[in-house]
Amino acid sequence: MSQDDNEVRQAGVRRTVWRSVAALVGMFAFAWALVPLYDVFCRVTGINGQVDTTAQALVHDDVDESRMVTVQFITRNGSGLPWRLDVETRQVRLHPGQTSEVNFTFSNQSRSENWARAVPSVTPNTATRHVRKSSCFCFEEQLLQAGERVEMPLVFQLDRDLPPEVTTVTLVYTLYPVEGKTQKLQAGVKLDEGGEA
Amino acid sequence: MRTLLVRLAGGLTLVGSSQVALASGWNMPVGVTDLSREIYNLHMAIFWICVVIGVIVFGVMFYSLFRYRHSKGAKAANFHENTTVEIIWTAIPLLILVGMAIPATATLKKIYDPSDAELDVLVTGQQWRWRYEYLGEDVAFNSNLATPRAQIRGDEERGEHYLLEVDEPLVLPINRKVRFLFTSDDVIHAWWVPDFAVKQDTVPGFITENWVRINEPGIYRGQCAELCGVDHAFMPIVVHAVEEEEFDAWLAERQEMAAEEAMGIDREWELDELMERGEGVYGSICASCHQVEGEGSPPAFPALAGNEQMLADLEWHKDVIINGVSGTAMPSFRTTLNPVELAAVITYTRNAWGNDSGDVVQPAEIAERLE
Amino acid sequence: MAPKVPPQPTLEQSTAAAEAGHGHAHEAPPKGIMRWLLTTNHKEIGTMYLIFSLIMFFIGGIFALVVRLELFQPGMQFVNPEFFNQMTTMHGLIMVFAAVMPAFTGLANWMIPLQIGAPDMALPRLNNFSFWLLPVAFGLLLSTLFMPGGGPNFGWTFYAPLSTTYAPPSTTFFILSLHIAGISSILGAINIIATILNMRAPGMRMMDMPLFVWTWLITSFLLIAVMPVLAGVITMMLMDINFGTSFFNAAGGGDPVLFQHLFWFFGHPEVYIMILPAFGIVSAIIPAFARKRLFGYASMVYATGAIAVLSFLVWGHHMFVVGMPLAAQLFFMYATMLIAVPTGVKIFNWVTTLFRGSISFEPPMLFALAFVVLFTIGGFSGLMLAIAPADFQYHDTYFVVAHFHYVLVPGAIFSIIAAVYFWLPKWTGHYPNVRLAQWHFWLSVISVNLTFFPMHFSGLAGMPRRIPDYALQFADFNMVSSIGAFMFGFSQLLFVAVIVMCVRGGQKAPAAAWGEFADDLEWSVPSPAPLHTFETPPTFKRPAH
Amino acid sequence: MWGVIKSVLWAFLGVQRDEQRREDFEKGSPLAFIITGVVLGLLLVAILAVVAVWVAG
Repeated sequence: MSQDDNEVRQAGVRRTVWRSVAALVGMFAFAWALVPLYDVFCRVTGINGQVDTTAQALVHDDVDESRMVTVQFITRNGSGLPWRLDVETRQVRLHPGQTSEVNFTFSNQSRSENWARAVPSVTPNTATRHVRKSSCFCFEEQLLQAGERVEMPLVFQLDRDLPPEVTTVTLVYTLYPVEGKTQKLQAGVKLDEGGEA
Repeated sequence: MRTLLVRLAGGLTLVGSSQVALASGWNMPVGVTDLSREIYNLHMAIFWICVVIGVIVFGVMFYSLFRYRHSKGAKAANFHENTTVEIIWTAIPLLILVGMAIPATATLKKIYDPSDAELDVLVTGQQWRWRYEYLGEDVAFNSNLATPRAQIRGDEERGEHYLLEVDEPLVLPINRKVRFLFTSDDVIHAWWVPDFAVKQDTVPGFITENWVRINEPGIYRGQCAELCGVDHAFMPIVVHAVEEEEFDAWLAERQEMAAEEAMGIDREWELDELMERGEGVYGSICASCHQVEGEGSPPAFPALAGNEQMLADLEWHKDVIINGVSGTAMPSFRTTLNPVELAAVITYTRNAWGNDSGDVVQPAEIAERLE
Repeated sequence: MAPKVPPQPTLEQSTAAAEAGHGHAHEAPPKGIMRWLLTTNHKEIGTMYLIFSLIMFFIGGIFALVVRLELFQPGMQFVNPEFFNQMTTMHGLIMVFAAVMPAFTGLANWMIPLQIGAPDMALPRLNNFSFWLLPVAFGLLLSTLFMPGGGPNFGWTFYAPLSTTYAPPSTTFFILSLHIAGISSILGAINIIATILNMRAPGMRMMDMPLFVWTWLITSFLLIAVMPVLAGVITMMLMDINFGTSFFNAAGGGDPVLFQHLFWFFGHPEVYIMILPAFGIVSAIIPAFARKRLFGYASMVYATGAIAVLSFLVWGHHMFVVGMPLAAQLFFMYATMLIAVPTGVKIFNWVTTLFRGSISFEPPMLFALAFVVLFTIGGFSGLMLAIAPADFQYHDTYFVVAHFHYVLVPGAIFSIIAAVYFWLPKWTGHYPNVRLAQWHFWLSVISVNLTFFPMHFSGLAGMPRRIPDYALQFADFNMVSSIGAFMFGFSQLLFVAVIVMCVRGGQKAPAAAWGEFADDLEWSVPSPAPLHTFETPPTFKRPAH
Repeated sequence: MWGVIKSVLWAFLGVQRDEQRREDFEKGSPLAFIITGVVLGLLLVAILAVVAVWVAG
């Protein structure tokens, strides 16, 4: 093989390597891009009961009185949070298009202030897209003082396009601690105390 | 081993007739719901399709191996392409697949029909037990493995339902559509009862659903199907399916029991009483991680016997039991145990295995804290 | 998997090379360990890959035997559940990442340059580096077993949050070792692509390449596409564990199911990474011993491409019970069923190659034929698993275990054994001992079925996977499986014996060791192949028949 | 163009004649095939997705 051929080969190898590296970087970036993409995809399609957390406009004067749907509320506690989450009613029955308001009570039962966050989930997932909330505490991080109790309303409606086979919609809120913030908070308290002393 | 041979012989005599499908213990159960039967039929249909294709393909193959042996002087033909044949053997599988996809789709659509449930049960997976809540009925309980550890170690003879028995089975009515909601407190588990053809992952923080309408009363057993840690093999599921009236009676009885238990909160409890109650709770809830003698298995599960932090700080102890510790396997027992059980188990752990702190935690104290 | 020291270049070869006017005359290679640490020769590196994977195959096999020992009878007898979980996890990880994948890479290193008439791989130094990453990666992985809290215990699929929030402290090292192994695979893949695309002998076009080269080319593309995704997902795990992010942690607004989507987006193509090169091997062996050209070469190439493309569309079939919406279930079910078509095409092509051939049953052929039958059985159970409603029953049971072991053991591993027997004459200059290889074959094929066939029954009867103890009705099946597993494990010692004997001596093999239908370029160089081959590129001539 | 699409469609099924692929590989640049393959691959995804969504109702 002549020197020229060899150089042609080497150039080809270099080109192939660079293209491969570009593809690698692209795929690595793609894997990370999948995280937000999945999120968007879930919100659009309702996979996993991920709900849209932004406040939505409620549509009025459009109630479908031909059918009733039961909406259940379940509250749960993740581990490590000295809070209690209550809902004033376990279930409501309403027409698609009708607006309803349900109060949730958050109480901090510890002797220190904490941050927490309520993670929502909806089932069946065909219903997820049809739950509209105008005010909601989903995913929002909340701070409660020691022993504090706060009521928060959930104002929502099911839109009229709710598939007919859905007769019960279940909303679950699981309360989780926001560890980092709480730790910072408590560290801060100790610092302050130290300063005074 | 002998039973195996007998069964093998039995199985072989049945091969060829569709009865082989019914030989118990070798095949997917037909189950006791309409859907489990449909799924079973799909399974058998695709199985027989595979058998037929297999017989043809392997038939041709073994015929060729036998007929065209080099040692018997076979001369190789010289062909290596035939587009017509290739198109045919591409088209036929495609048609078979479409034929399979149609009934499979129909069944899947039925599985995904959530409408008109008459009873909702929230099933929560927890390392390593199941918790059942009958929504709107004020009935909830934990369901733990009932097989004694001695049987697992082999110190005792194993019972008929070894590893498939629980202290409190899930009780369901027959002929009613029961909607299951699934979630988890910690890792992913999967709730599976083969006779219902229901298997669903329980995902922490999320909720999924499935449903069942049982046709026949009976006792149905299953297991956790998703690896969930050390005791994954030890969180079985037992369902008692009963007649509807019997179910209603059972539900009423459970509600009464819960009310009675609630009455007990206000009275003063003796140490002995709490210890006795606490030992029971500890044995079914805590012992799988912290061990029967409280020695734990560090680093994942700390020892409780002689645990200085726990003994020095009662409030911290209560806090850990009630609220759990985030990022660890220690769950929150705020809702899964009632105040009496919480008080009993705290008292028990502070006084058992030589901890002897003498502390008595009253249920009323816990109830007040939870208000 | 051949502990074969490639012979030193013969005098003629060296002079021929020098005369060919190459700048680099072959200096005397360093002696002893340094020779192996620093070698850039594709044959030596290939040999090291194969030896490494053989050692790892036995280590992973011992882990499997610990598992089977505990499952021999109901009850906990030998190990505790915690260690059992570490064993199942390590068995899976070692077999996938340290045994099967490096074995194929080793075969690629040895054979691809020979099959395309190239003097070496395109990037020889990188080749050395990517091999030496492996012992580092898996040394680290095995060392986690001795760390406090033990090694990984969450299954080779390491689903979050069991592998993040609830994982043992050693998980960070597990992630690091997977990263290193992943880099090794990626570098290997780049090297193979660069070699195949640029180093072919003059006159050899893409469609003239042997199928082993083709399937490896496609495999390399798959590796480049999915290994970065694995790297991404384990980096996210690492951040969740150590830096407080919440990719897969519901408490922080993340989603554990996202982990499964990402993992299987990597994981399903990964499954094909472990089987496509096997297709190439079998497609070389069957025509050689049927004395007939491969039926439908072009279809084989296209079918491999189709399988590779479809492999990106079916990851959801691993997640039929996580609660995906109906439309997603249907999409993944249909796409999965479609894969049966090109896979079927391959099997039909092999069978038709046999039809009206002139067939003899040398050791490589025995394993290749067993591959066709047993891989097809694995394919059938795969088709059953594709039916989403039925998967509600099959999912996470021993039926799945039976399925993927049929695809991987008598599938991938039999193909590797077949390849070793097929190419041993080229590597060592001797034929493998036929009698011993036949014993190896029959013991393997009987025990592999004894091990894995009863798992179909225990799975259908309701036995979940990854459990250290089980209900009494599964006892008989498990006992048979355990007996079969020990038989299979010990039979593989015969394999080692055949290889060692073959290295040391045996019937001499000519250059074209397997007759005129094993006619790819590797059979044109002497047996054993000299250390340096094709320094002057051969002129490729298309086969006449 | 139609020839290229036809070849790629056949490839999806895994069937091809020797002459046809020879012809394909004479064409020099594989780019047309790769692009067509990707486009048709995406089309397959789209068709499957549409069918699945439609069937799911």
